[in-house]
Amino acid sequence: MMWFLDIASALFLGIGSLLMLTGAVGVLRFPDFYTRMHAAGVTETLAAALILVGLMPQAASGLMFSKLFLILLLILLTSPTSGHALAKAAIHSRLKPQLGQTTVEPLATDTGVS
Amino acid sequence: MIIATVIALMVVMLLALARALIGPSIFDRILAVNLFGTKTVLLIAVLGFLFEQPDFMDIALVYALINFISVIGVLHYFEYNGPERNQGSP
Amino acid sequence: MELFIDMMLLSMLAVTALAIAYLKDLFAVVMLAGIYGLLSASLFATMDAVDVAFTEAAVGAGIFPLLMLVALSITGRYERSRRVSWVALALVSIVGILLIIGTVDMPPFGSPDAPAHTHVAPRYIEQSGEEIGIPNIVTSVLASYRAFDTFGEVAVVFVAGVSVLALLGMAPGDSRHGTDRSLNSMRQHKVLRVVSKILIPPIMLFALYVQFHGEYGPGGGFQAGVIFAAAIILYSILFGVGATKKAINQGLVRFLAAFGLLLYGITGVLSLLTGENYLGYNGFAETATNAQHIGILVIELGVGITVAAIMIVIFVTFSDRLNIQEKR
Amino acid sequence: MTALVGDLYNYWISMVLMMIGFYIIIAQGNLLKKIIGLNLFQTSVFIFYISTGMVEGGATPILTEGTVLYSNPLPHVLILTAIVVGISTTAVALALAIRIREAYGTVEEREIQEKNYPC
Repeated sequence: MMWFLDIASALFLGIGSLLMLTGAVGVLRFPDFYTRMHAAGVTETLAAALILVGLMPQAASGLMFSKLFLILLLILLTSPTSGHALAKAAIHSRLKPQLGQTTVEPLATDTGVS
Repeated sequence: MIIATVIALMVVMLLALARALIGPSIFDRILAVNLFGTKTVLLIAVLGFLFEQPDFMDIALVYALINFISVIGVLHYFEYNGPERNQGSP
Repeated sequence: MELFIDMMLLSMLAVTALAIAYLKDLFAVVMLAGIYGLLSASLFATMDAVDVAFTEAAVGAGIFPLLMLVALSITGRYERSRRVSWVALALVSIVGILLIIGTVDMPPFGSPDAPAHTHVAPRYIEQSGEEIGIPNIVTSVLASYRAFDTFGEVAVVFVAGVSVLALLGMAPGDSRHGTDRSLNSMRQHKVLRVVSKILIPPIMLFALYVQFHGEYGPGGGFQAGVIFAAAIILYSILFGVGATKKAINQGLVRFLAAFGLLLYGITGVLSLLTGENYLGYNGFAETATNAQHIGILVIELGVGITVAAIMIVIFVTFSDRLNIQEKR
Repeated sequence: MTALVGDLYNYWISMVLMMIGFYIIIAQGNLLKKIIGLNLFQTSVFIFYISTGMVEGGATPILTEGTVLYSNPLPHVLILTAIVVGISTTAVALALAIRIREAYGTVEEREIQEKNYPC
């Protein structure tokens, strides 16, 4: 039974890390705010949840496990909410999405420091 | 595997920091701060397992709460100033 | 591994600080200051200072950016264009190089036989388990060995709150009729309001856990006070300062700020009456450890009440000022 | 050389942070920016203190069975209170900046000095 938990834990941690990395690369490379929002919003909550679930089997005590579970609940609750509020605020302040481009710019980060 | 996760978290934090530094719009920065905050929560939780310190879970919990409050606060005061004052940068 | 994480976090801190110095958009600067707070808090955690990390997370990443944002909304968002001051840069470089040369004589980072670890600290580590009887050494030093010192710190926090009230409390005009624009701006965010309503009670509960668990794990009055205030600040962001004032009587909050400090001071006087030193708790119960428990519990409660009340007072005063500003 | 870097990196970065804060305080005109600079300076001192209190392989200063080596709790106590005192004094500084803005209409140091009227 223990080996099964170990493998499951490693699997969850690995998939979580991979998802998180893809999301972060998307946040850095995508051309405008809304696509970046998409990259972050899609991966963030799932990746965080996967990593926390991956940590759970390794918890030494019940207290540690329940605290991890609380963090998980909190992230499941707050992360989508703040993402939603952020996108809504961006639309309300009339931030324009970048439209009409079929190709992604090679390096959208070259806009320099504002 | 935990060490690999720590390294992945570090890389993600670097990428989020880069996005916070280059902007360009203020919302990109808020997004980056939010991302950074979540990753810090995870980093502290994972470090708690790496160093075998159960007390780190409390800190991670506080981070998760405070991160939410500060993102809400930033959004609030940003909208407070009204869209007309926030268009572009000088 | 530990060193690698340490160095990565420190490098990110340096980059963030440089960006803070460089950027002119103060909103972005405050956001970077939030990242700076998170980073320094994780750094404290990796250096085994869990209590400090706790405080820095709540203060550096939570309260400080919020206060800065209120102030920014009043004073304006952008800096004027400025030139690089070469004289200042030269001065700073010279001082920095001298300081870095000075660090070469420092004992290596983490060495167990550094002079800092040889004098007072071993006594606390070895004896506090028997003398005070609580596991968290930081709490026993804070609230028992050096309680008088902490009394001074709490008094400073109180005086700072009173100064803010003296500077901004006497509002020109009546703030009750101020246009509470915060209400309008947040009314659209239905999801946010619902989720925050769910979250506020658990945050307060967690603050109480931190308050009373401070003897056994990281936590204590300072951290709990800040977290409790953060919950109320969240409420006032979402539902407006007016609603906050209606829910929590500001006179009561001001009274509690003084009451916490008074509780601390009176505990000291009571310990004088039992024949001990000021803030020496040993006379409060039959066994020394029981007495210490009682003393520390009361002291921490006083600290928590004062810190929470002062943070709320500061935030509400600032927000009031902002509403008056809007009305003009 | 690498040993030296590993041994003293914490101290060096805290000095660098301190100098960045110092530069913001003396060279930049916006009062709010100065307050942020002051905070950077403050945090660098915190990092310096906690670095000196760190013990390699030591545990967090919470007594547990079977642990002998703990980090130095004394810097933790000093910095813990200093952080909360720091935020309170920052609030006083911000309140002063707000009053200056109300009296002079600006928080830029140069513009305040140009106006130069008693208030």
